[in-house]
Amino acid sequence: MYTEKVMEHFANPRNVGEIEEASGVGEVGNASCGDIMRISIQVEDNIIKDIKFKTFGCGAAIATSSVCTELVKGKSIDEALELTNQAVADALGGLPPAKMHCSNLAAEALHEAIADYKAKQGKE
Amino acid sequence: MYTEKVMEHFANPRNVGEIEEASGVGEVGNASCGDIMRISIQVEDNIIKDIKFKTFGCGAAIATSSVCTELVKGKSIDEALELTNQAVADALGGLPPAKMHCSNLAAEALHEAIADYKAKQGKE
Amino acid sequence: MQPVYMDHGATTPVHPEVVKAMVETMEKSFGNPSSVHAFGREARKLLDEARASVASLMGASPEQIIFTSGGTEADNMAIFGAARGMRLKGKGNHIITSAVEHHAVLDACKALEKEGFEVTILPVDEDGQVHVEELEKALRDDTVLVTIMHANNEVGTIQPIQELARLAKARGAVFHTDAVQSFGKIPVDVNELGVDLLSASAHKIYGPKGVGCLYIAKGVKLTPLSYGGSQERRRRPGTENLPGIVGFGKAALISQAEMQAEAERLTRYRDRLIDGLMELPHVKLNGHRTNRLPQNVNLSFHFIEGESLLLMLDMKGIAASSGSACTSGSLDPSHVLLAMGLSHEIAHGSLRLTLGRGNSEEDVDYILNTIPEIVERLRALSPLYEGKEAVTSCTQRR
Amino acid sequence: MQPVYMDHGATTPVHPEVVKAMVETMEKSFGNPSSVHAFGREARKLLDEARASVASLMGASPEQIIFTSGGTEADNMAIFGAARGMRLKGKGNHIITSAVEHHAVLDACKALEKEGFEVTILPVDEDGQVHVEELEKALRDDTVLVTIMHANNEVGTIQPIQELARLAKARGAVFHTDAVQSFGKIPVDVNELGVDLLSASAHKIYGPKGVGCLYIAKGVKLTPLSYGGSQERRRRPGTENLPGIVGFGKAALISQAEMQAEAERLTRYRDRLIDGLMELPHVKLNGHRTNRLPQNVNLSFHFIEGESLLLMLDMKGIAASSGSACTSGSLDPSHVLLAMGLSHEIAHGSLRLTLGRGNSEEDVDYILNTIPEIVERLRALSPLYEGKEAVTSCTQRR
Ligand SMILES: Cc1ncc(COP(=O)(O)O)c(C=O)c1O
Ligand SMILES: Cc1ncc(COP(=O)(O)O)c(C=O)c1O
Repeated sequence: MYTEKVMEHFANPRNVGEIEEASGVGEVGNASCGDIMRISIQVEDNIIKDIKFKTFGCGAAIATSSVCTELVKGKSIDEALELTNQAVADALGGLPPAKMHCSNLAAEALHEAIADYKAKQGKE
Repeated sequence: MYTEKVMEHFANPRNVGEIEEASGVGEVGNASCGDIMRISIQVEDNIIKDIKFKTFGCGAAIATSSVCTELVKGKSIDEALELTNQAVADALGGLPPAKMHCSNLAAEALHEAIADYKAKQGKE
Repeated sequence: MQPVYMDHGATTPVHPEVVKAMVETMEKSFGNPSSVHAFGREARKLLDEARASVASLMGASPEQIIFTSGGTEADNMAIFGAARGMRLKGKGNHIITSAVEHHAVLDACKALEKEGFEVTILPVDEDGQVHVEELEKALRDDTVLVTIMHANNEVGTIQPIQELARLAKARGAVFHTDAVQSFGKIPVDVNELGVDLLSASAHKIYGPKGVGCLYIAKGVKLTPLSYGGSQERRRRPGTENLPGIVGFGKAALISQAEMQAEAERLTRYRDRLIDGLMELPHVKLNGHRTNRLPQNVNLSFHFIEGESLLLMLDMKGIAASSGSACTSGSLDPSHVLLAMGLSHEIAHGSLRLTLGRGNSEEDVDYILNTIPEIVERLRALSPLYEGKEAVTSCTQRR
Repeated sequence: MQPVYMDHGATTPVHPEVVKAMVETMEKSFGNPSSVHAFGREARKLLDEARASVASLMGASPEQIIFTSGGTEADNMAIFGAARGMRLKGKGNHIITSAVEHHAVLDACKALEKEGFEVTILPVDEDGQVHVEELEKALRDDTVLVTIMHANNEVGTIQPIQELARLAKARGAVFHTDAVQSFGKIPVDVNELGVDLLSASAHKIYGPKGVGCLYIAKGVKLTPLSYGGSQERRRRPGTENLPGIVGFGKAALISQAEMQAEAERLTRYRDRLIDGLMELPHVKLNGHRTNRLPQNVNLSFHFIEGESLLLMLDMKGIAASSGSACTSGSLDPSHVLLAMGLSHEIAHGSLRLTLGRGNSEEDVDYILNTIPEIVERLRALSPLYEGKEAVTSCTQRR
């Protein structure tokens, strides 16, 4: 059901963990739906220097989290904000129709983390 | 579905034919039901000296006709009248439930032939 | 003596390659297609492949094929599903079918009468053919379903499905055809035929018993016949009969490759049998002389009864079937033959020979040599035949 | 590495002797059991023998067994047939079932609601058990059908069918039990259980997919689910799936011979798995600790999600299943686990291991060695697990 790319990311997820003093953190989903993603980013000079995720969810949820972090690491905030759900799914060689919502979650968590970062910036 | 006895009588029916100047003839059934039996008897001194049948019908119809003629040949009219449907079926080692009515037909045809004989006797 | 099986209309021997594919599936891919793990994924792959093979033989897309437990279930699913579904949408409650349908269709329609549907049964002509004008007359604004078989199982007559379907659909009715006897034997293309629903069965095309399918055109809604798991896009629940379905797929592939040559070969045999046996006196051909399935021969032998004929043939190693009541489990002879205007008596004396892959020219010779003596024997036993001997010899001398 | 299949609750490998019997049937006895000729009679004989074997494993007489296309069809036939039949007789329109039934039962009952039936769904306790008092409270004068499963497919809990059936029948209701998971695994005797209707399925007992049966006690009337030929005493039309049915018969014979020893062996494995895995922190056993099927283990691992767990196990060659929503094709996790009072979150993290004939002591060792590291890996990925590491080590040190 999953592509090889999905399984590869699931088996070897990139950027797992939590950034201690993160510039921004985004969390979406809830446990009763079966999916929670938390993405933390470290931003320097408007560039995502580091990014980490933790995910409670199915194979697709873990793989989309992983590929999403990989896609935006080293990118500027503006570039990262352009990341679409479709781009996440495409980077994995596609997802089964029933799992497409997982790609939404990953992009959403990232966008939340950036929003959190911007909010913190505003306060400073 | 049929016993060996049924198949043996079906394959080698006894007393097939028509007695030319019969003492009595009985015919039951009709073609639209799929079964017609005609039994003709030659009676001498109250004894069924000869008996023949012709049957249009299924395997059970032919076998019951055959065994019925065999059972009463050489018997007295009174003995023949005692022949029951069950006796016909038993002589064949039993019949499938759906075919039990065929044993009725054979005994009925015989009884009709005897009735015909008696009627003719009365007239003479 | 090697027995001669000429009852392929009842069921067919399973093709050795089909058996092989089924054994491989059972031995190596026993998983449940719904399972996440490798066993399940392997099973799912085989399921998808089989669906593509079956779809391809009828010109459909794989997602339009729902696997069932056979032709009967496919017919019931189509008829109950479409009729109830259309009524729920307020489209009406009138159904049209024909007098020569299989019981799976006729009895499903009759059961719908009890649910308040009105059923019109179209007559057929003496060849068993439904006339387009009859459908035209019967169609109403509240007709929701028309179900007419592609080819008849008893007499082999092929119906003008393309015109019938066009007419029915123009009036807003769903069109179903039971193609159990034609599928894999003659070209069956759902788009050319223009049908909404089409039933087929594996065991009539050298596949396994207990598997069939229903083609469902895009946009056609059916209420389900049963409920449970989410298999077959929620249209037909229950763990899929994977080895059976794989066997069906294999059988469809083989049919697709061999169909044309086989149809030509069997048509030759069929015509030899018909012409040869029609030389006997008091024999009638049932069904259309040419517009019939390549594999079907159906004759009535006057003055004799079908079951006796089958038993005599059986003793000679020949397997055939009959429309006689005695073989149908009911009191009446074949409703198909009666609908074609045959008398009860003549319907009782019908014989169906259905040819297939294993039959050879020698089988045809053997049948042509064997039947005359059997018919003669049974006629000699028959009280209906008297005085016909003369006629017989006359006819023969001509 | 030899894969370890522990998903026998989903489906079982086909027993080699079953495959052999099916191949023999397809190669030598391909006839249609309804045919008059030798091929048909041979097929009929095999059909009768298989019926006797299946009947014997449940203490029934052969004529009380109707073959179906699987457990789902048997459940639907029982539920629709009994409910509609009883209503036609004016007995009422109330149905009782339980919250932990298979979808084939639950969804059939829900479909009957649309036909005007009223359905009461009995609750279960935290072990998944239905209480007799709950049925007592729910029974009414117009209750026509009570359908409660023998053993649950997810958590293995066994229901007190004998008492439930006695109660229901005393109130004039028909009692059906879905014994798909228990049949062939633990003793199932229709007379001891006192049920009117009982469903079973071949592919759960090392038989083929696509075959099942319904036991129908004498005198119980069902309206049919579909219409057609006169097979199966007119209760289930369609050409019989003979190879499948022969395979079911063979599987029943083998189960009968091996059941007791196998149940003891698997109970040992089950208990090792439960005890071993319960040593991990934050693990919950689902289902009754002892009153459960010998082959069933069901645990929830907090903080992780079932599908991920299955995929990780699959990468290690272990085939299992889960009540996670992600594996069910629906949005909610297992209705069984929710009915037992589990939170959504914990239900998502459930793992079902179902043992079977091919499993060995080594498989159990392998699982006990493999699961802890996988659980740890997934927990490390989980945002829910934070701060639990400390607790973990505490628990482990104890
Ligand atoms: C025309 C037709 N429809 C339906 C069926 C039923 O198919 P099955 O036996 O697969 O249920 C048959 C065969 O018996 C048939 O010939
Ligand atoms: C308890 C229960 N009932 C019914 C079924 C359905 O059986 P089948 O897959 O044979 O249709 C299953 C298995 O999936 C089951 O576990």
